[in-house]
Amino acid sequence: MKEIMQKMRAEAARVLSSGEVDLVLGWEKGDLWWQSYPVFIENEKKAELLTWDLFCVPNLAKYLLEEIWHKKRVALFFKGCDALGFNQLMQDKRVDREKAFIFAVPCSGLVDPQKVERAGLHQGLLRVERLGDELTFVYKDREKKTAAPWFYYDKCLTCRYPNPVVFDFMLGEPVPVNPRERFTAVKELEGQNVDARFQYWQRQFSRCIRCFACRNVCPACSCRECIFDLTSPRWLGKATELSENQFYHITRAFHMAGRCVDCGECARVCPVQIPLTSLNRKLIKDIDELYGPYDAGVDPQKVPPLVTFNPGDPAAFLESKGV
Amino acid sequence: MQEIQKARLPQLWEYLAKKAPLYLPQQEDGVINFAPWQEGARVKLESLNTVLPPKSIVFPQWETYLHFTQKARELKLTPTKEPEGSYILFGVRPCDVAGITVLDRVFLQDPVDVFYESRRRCTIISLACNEPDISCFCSAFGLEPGFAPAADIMLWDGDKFLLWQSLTEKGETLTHSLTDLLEVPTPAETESVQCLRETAATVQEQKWGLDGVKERAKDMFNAPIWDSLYRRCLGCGICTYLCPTCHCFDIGDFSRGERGERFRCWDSCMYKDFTLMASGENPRPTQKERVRQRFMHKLSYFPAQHGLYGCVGCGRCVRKCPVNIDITQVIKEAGGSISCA
Amino acid sequence: MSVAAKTQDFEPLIVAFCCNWCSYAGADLAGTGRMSYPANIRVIRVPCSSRVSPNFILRAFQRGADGVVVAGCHPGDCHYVSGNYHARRRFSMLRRFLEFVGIEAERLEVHWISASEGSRFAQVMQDITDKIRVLGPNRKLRDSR
Amino acid sequence: MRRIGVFICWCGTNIAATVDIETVIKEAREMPGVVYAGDNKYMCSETGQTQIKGTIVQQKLDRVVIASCSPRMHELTFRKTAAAAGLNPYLVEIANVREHCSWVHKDKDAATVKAVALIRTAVAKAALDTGLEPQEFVVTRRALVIGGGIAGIQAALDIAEAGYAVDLVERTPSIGGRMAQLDKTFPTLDCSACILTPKMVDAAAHPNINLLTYSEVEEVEGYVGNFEVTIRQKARSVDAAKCTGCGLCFEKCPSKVKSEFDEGLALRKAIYVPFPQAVPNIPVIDRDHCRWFSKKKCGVCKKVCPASAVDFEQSDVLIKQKYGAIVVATGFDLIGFEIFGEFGYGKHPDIITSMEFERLVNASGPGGGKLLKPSNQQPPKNVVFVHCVGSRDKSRGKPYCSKICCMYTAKHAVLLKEKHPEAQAYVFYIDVRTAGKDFEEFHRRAVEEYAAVYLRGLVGKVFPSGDKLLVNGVDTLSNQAVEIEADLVVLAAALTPRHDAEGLARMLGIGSDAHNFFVEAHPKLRPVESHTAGLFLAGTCQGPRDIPETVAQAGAAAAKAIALLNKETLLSDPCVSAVDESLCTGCLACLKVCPYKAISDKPLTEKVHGRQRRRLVAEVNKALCQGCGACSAACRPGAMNLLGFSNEQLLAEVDAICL
Amino acid sequence: MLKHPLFPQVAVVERISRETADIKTFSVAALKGGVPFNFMPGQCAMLSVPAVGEALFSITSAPAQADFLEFSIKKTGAVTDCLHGIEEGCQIAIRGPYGNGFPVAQLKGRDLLFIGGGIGLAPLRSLINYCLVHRGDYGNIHIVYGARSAADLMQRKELYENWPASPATSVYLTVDTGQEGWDGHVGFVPQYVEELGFSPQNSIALTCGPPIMIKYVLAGLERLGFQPEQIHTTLEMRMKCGVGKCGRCNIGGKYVCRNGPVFNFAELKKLPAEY
Repeated sequence: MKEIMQKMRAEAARVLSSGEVDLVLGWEKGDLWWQSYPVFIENEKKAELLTWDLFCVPNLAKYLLEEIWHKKRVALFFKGCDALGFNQLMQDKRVDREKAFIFAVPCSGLVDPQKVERAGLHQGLLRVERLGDELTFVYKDREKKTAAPWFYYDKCLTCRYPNPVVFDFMLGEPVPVNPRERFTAVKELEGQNVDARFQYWQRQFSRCIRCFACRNVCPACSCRECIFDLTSPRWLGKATELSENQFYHITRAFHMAGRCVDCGECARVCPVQIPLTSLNRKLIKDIDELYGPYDAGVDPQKVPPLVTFNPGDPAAFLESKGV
Repeated sequence: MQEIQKARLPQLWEYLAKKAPLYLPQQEDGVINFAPWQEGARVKLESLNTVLPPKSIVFPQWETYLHFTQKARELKLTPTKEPEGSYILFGVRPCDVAGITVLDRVFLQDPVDVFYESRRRCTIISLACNEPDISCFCSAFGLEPGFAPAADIMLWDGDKFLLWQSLTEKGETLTHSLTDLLEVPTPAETESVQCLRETAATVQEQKWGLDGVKERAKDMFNAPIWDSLYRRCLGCGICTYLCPTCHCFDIGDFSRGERGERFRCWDSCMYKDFTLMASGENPRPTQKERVRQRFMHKLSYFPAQHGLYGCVGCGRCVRKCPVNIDITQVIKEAGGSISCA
Repeated sequence: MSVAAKTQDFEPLIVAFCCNWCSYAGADLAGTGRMSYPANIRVIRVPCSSRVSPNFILRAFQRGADGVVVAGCHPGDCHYVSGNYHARRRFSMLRRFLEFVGIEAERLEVHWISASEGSRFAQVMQDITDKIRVLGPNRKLRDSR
Repeated sequence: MRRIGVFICWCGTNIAATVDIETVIKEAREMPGVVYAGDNKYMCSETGQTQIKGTIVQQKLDRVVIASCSPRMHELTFRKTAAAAGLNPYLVEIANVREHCSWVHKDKDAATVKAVALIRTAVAKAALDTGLEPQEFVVTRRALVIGGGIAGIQAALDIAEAGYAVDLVERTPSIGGRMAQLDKTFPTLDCSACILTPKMVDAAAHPNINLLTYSEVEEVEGYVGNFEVTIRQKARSVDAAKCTGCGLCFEKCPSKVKSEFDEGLALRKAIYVPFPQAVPNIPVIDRDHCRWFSKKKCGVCKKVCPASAVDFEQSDVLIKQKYGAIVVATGFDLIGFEIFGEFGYGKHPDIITSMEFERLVNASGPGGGKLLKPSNQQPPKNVVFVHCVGSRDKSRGKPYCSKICCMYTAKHAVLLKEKHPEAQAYVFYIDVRTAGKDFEEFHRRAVEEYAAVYLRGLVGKVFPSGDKLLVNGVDTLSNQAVEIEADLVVLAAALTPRHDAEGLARMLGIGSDAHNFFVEAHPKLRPVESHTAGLFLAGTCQGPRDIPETVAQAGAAAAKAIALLNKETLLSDPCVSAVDESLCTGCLACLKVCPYKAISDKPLTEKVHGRQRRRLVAEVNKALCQGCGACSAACRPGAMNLLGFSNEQLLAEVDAICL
Repeated sequence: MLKHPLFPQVAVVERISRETADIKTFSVAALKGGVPFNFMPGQCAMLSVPAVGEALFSITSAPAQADFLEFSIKKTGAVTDCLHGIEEGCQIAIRGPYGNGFPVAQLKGRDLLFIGGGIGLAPLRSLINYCLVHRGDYGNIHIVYGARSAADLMQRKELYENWPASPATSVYLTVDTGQEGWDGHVGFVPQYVEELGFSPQNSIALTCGPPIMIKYVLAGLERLGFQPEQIHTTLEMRMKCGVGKCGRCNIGGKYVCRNGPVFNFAELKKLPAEY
């Protein structure tokens, strides 16, 4: 990772100094071990701020909405999931491919701080390093080594596109693609009866505080004004009554249908850990089943499945499942 | 000073819950929040901060305060019954107790918010922190991880037992009713409290000096930090909704036909329509103004209005911000000094 | 106890979104032919089944509907050429999704009913009402206020 | 607060017997915004309408709700009533308390409750109605007729006669179509060419008709009154202005090709006119088969042409033209026989289609109309005709009846006997359908005067035996197997739309059924209109039919087109989608679901915090939009809104209906 | 039962008069008659139409008017749209009064210069009429008022009749663009103020109008020699809850609803430029 970080800094300085771009979007290291956050670099001298470590999880693509239109060109770094999000923005005609200079950073997984915390490894932790498939937790006076996948985000473990599908310049070598089954949770829920499923989701939705982090972080949520913010008509009330929360999550998931790139950011940022991935993946799974496999974000030229049809489509609403 | 064996806690909770609704930190789907106790509850006292602060109990995310009926030209308004106040909050960390005292400044000032006032009649049993997290910084605001002066009862974790000290008359009365469950600690145990308090204060890794921050923050309105900090902000409401002191609200109506109700609900100064006026004007048009408002409010405006900081250093926003916007960086910018233990 | 508890004397409220050219006309024909069906069915006229956004369906459930029907032209017969093909995808997905979050699939029905199928309209509405009667009131998506 | 008036119709006892009008009025008065609720025994009557108009004025109503029969019945009536009282007609809503309530519910209490709910819903919708103004747009007073068969010719002539310019587009080098291929017509046996050619000449000569033969429609854009069509006029390689039609070129042309006009039974040259009476009588070079174009050799035609009309350099011309109306008359093909192996078509030259029979019996056809067996040029003796080859055949062919086969087969039996009195016709049939003026009489003549033998049953197999064909079939009336030693077998093949009809339907934006016949707007009441305004249908492209029906329908289509062209301007239905540009993100999901190509993108420049920002938004062409609302449902932020069925309105209806 | 500070009372809209194409004045009385509450000029009230929502307005009547409160309301959003749709006799909800009002005591003995634009006359009108009732307490009163066009001038009876008829009171009207039938001054309010050239001596200026007008009025007055302390304005449109709790109306450390809505520019200059 260090090597890639050096390259990042060098490339960022290069494209800024050559005038190719007037902004570089990357990640910067914060004070605390898990803090790696988006940074906006407009001066080559600041390129040294760039970092690439196990916590560079935020997707930089969505910042283009605010940044790209008044810039000449913006350079930014994409992990595999980020690139899919970018393509979704492309499909929604929200960004201009020519104005983005994309560095691809193949990614074999990032560390979920909550998993570290749950394992009780967080107290006094200074930083986490990776060598091959092994993590080293570095403390003031000791180190601890462990297998990396234990601490990866769930979304990383099921990642199907760790190598960016769109880029101008590749940093590092492509990493092997070895995703775990991503529909396990969905299938498990599908196996339950309808009331059990309801109770499960009722519990999840009741926790929602409508902070809108899931929406705001989502690369497929790029509306100028969100339907949930509109006051006329008022689709969604501001009270976090259960049915309003249900409306929010069902509608949002449905707006994602055929557009969700399965980057898992919504579930990551949810402060109350609503398993939003399962909602999105249910829709992905149904689309795959009913209309053929479709991976949003892979090819922005493809027509998304819910704005097209095939005269021979099944009428899946005629299936009557015993409940 | 008294103590209760941890093994007897379920008994205590059962007893308390019979007296009044009892809220304590419980785990559901991996998320720890204050929730009413019931048989079989998965209580999690050992975790430091709940995801949502107990603000969500004293100042719920939304509450209806009036019902209306509108028929032809006639309008009837009926007040909602004021909420029950005789509940117990158990296991509130000192920073969150301090958070409630911040809310008091807002809601108990004239005109008094009677709903809040009623809810505030609750009994707060605080649990001291033995080992604060790396992201905690309550001491920065003169608070102490091992002690919550505004609580009714203070508890310290002595491993196998909790040391029990009532701080108010209300706390004392409750303590008296628990003679069957509480025991008298040994002098050594009593003395250990001081040690626990001191250790907790030492363990808090970052030592803050906030001298003059209030004053300097006042002049930070045009500071360059705002030009960079806001850019990564997603404009979500995590920091404000999870904050134990944020209290901004909105008022909304819900109606079905001729009947309806008016409710008050949390709102967030991070949202782009927060200050949007009917005319379409917005005095805080970009995220920069909104981010600035949030931090300036905590560090300058609130102190100016109420004489104390609007932050208690619980660290929730630091931990949960999806893009690591960190108030401690702002504090440093405002001249807060920091040194590591 | 099931969340959807059965109540005695339960009269379900069923909202039917009917496309103007086929199903609404089919309902008219059911009327002209005096083909009786339960008064629990209340029709909202839309130009095409493709006009129906899932939001309207959810709103109906929030506001107290026990069942929702979307009715459009038979595939291939859409007055607007392809509207019902889009509706078919949309509601195939929605119905499965609602079921996934724990809503009985029977509460959302989609049917193709042509302008000439008055008796079928009546029959379909009768069947749906019977089904919802068995299911009981919708408590799952209903706003408690 | 609105001033809504609710008018409840008794419809005699139709509503009043099942719905308690008094309760309904009482309830309606309490509804939000309602300032008046009244009733009338017949709201649509003169007195009812007067009541509405009077109340609108007296009560200063700004919205009107009529609780009555279906809006499909009287919405227009009441809109006009409101307009007469000075209210925008789109501020009227109908609560359907008859078809959807009083007629289908028996319990008076339940029906009354429901009627109140329906009225409440209509009131909620009405409160959000906005006055809409139809847009006026100028009609291009020129028509396009696609297809130069009898339907197209007739339609073109009728429109031209009414004084409007018509472009008649024909794919082949000559107009005339299928009818030109026919010999005689049933049931009068008059000569097809004799009655058709004058019409062809008329069409060519008519000052208002512009013939575009050897041309195809390539692109259609626009909307009723203003279609914009691109037509490809293929290179004829002969300068029409110079050509005198002397025919020297094709006399001398050395390349021979199977004649399409003669169904492949005769040969034509590479430079040719398809048939002697062709209009225009100007040859065309079939470049695929011309030696000049394939080998750059020959050029004989050019050399012999006295008018120097042959022009190898000619290229296709793209014509872009605007039209107010389009008549589609693309005709039919015969079903492909590949799947009907039992009839042996293609395996023996004496197994022919009915269309080939027409050519063989036609004086201008191969063999000069002597009707000889293609295999050996001998007169046939026994001729077997088979009905319903591919028609009424759900499993392999088409489920429908091709309608004309019974009659033309009878005609063929007659013509056979006329040519060869000694010959014998055998007709295998399922049913003989003779519904038509003089049809049954004609069929009887074929049987009685011309001694055609009708065998009710199916043909199982046809196979060559020596110079004969053995036809195995069943006579279901006598329940006996039949074997006929035939000289000629004629297959009455199913009619199908042109092979490329589906593509044309898509290009035009009209519907086509499962068999790709174009779909009429209403099978009874709008049989010559398509679902798309301004596009009319004529002839067999819409379904099998005979010549008189085709001509009648062509006339009807022409009349509709004329009625349209007669208007200087048209009013568009204002219930179309509208974009809220402040909400539109420009993702154009709407464009993808629009069946009418009514949505396009448009760049917008706006000031954001002092800087110019360019972004895309959707734009609706109000004339193209038909108001289906698919875009509104596809639009996530709700920027696309269908006027008359807006998000706000539907939401209000849902809320109200659920109370 | 204790009363929630946000709980309004029912009031009757007794009279509605149209001022301009998009401004109406509503007379609102308590159910039992009379004003729903007492107030001072510059204070505000929260009106609401149930199911639609609340909106805050300056009270435009003067305290002397004891029969009802008056509100001049311009159509700008959901609530105002709805209010414009109601009819006389309808009931609405009202709570207040909110804010501190104009510093009437401080104004005593001074010459007063009122500068209003468009709907901005509404809060000033309350004070003008208050001063006219207590005419002896104040010096000369100058009222400069402008609108886009003649048809957009509100309270025309008072502008043309009542106010000019009061002693030592002058009214100066202007419109942005002239038109047929208007023989008065044409031009923007700030320029007109400068043209008229008022003396800052013992004067207090009170201004309300669109932000852009305020900006230029302020500059103009300073050129005329007015000190920031001598210029007052009101920022009532920033208020939401009215009771200092909802956290929306603060400008820096000041809450419009608690510390305002009337501020003088010396105070405002100390605040961050977020108004």
